[in-house]
Amino acid sequence: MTDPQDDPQSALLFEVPTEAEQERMVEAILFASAEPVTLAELTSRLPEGCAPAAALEALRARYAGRGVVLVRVGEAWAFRSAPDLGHLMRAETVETRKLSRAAIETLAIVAYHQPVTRAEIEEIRGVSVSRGTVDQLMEMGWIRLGRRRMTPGRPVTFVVTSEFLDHFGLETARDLPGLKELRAAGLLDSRPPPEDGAEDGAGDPGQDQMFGN
Amino acid sequence: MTDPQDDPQSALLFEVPTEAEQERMVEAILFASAEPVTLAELTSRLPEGCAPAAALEALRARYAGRGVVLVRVGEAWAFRSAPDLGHLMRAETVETRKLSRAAIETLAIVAYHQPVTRAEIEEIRGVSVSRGTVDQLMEMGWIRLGRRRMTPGRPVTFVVTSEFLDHFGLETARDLPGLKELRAAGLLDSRPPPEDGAEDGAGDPGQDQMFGN
Amino acid sequence: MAEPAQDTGSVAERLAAEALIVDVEGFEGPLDLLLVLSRSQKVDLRQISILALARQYLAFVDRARKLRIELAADYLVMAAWLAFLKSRLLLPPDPTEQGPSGEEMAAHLAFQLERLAAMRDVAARLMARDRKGRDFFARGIPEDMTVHRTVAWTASLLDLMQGYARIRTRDDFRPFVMDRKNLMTMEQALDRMRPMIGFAGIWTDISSYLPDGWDGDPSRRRSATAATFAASLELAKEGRIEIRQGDSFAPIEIRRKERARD
Repeated sequence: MTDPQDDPQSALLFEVPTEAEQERMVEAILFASAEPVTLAELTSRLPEGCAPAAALEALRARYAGRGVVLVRVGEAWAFRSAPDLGHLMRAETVETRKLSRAAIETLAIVAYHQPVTRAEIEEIRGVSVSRGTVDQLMEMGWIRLGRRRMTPGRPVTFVVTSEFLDHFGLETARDLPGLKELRAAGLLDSRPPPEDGAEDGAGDPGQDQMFGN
Repeated sequence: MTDPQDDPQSALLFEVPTEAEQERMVEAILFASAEPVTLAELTSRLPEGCAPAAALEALRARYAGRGVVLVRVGEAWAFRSAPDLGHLMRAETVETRKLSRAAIETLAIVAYHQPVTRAEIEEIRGVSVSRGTVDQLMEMGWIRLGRRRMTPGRPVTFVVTSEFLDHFGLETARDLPGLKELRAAGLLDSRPPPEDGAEDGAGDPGQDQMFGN
Repeated sequence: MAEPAQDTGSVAERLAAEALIVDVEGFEGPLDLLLVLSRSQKVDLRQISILALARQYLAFVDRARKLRIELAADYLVMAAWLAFLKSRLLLPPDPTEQGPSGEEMAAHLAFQLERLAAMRDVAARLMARDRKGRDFFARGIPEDMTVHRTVAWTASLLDLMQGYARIRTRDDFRPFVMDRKNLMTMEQALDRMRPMIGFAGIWTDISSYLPDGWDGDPSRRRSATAATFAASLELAKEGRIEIRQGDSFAPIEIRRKERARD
């Protein structure tokens, strides 16, 4: 064992841990946290010179098919109990507040159409979105404000969060069920209603509101 | 496999899970449980006919030397991060900040004049001492309450702690350099006021006060 | 079986419609109602007859009116729009008329219905996924992972001593007060020298002009020497004396200047 500090050449104060050791470290950190841990945070917690990406791959393989599995949530990683064993966890089950139909639909619209404005949500559902619905989803940490849309009025947009991905076991928003089919069917296109100059003159203020113009 | 239940009617509703499956189940339960889980509890949560003791042994062996280990906590079992990796969890960022001038002066007065009352500190500093400054020094563990002064009002006094001495590398507060030494070291660059030249020349009133009694 | 006219439904249809009316509060707006009505056509949404749907909707609104059920404005707006759509779809296109054709409007409504149905479908699939806290779980005993941001206040012994020195010497930094006791001014020196220089016919060290009591204490001597020298310069300027110094740091000597009559 040479003391690396004696070596004036050595840039690193400590030896870089072996791959096996790095895997142990990543395992310990991810196990300790209930929340997904980002790659950046892993890197910052590990000794200098570690490459957590390789350790994550090794761990993912090691835990495949076990009672606990390594999952990716957006840019972060977490251990989760295997979904097929949920029936053993009655004691841990958390009663989530029952979502209203409006809330469920609004959530789905945000997820599949994000970033989406309130007017767009209303156009898709054909009814106005109550403040309470949006608030509830925000409170649950499933949606958040995205960037403002660069259109007149600069409306705010909504996007889903990584907590949403975590809750529904999605690696990324691209893994939403049926997303490809919806896109292929053109159902995610924003298709404005045909120009309705004539009956606009007839004056249906509700109409504009309803169909988002 | 014998049917654990005597009732001949009850052929088990489900097949007893394989050992590997039982291990997965125990793994998942221990992972998700908010508390260490006893053997009895494991038995009650697993499907009928399971033997969690064997699964625990298998898990213990499986996790030996990993970043996470299975430990026994009294009568119960839980996963814990490997003891040698604890430092990875407790990420601590220590931000070093210089003490404020008010705090340093207050500390110096306590060190040179201990035991000293708040009124005395204020008299020496020539300004009032904020509660926050004293609290901060107490919180840091550098000063503490000494005996009450046996004067009217029985004011509390402050003294420095052994932690203070440790930090400053002093054996005792007496090792603090006196005014003459401070001057010799160039720390007191101004000449003493002629008026109290005599007193000063006799050698540092603070010191006398401090060590005189 | 297409619905030929709005009032000739079967008993079952009428009952269903009435059930809908009773349930009107349960609809999430006119689009939702249209979607529910469209199901009675028992065809794929893409093949739905918008004209038939418009009739169904209008019939529904009509019945609601007859039953004196108040419908929200949204539903009535939709009814008006559908009535307009219906007329466009039925009448031959009027070339002078502006705006979208009946077919375009119908296509868009069909798109909206299909999209809403699709969103409902995926919403249900989403909610049916394995969910955290129900099907899979996070670590039950998370360990303390918080990054403790502690502020370590530091001070060195030097800081401490400087701080103390600062307090103990604070009084030194008072406004400057002249120490008159030990100070001789040039005026004083001039007053003293004027009467004496008349006798200074030979070169004399200026230090011999220092008054008694000012040549002992160094600070008094320093002040008196400076004042005397300054006074000498003044006298030299007036032409009363001459000054010389043999060498650097050598004594400064003065003597009376001989008058012009010399």
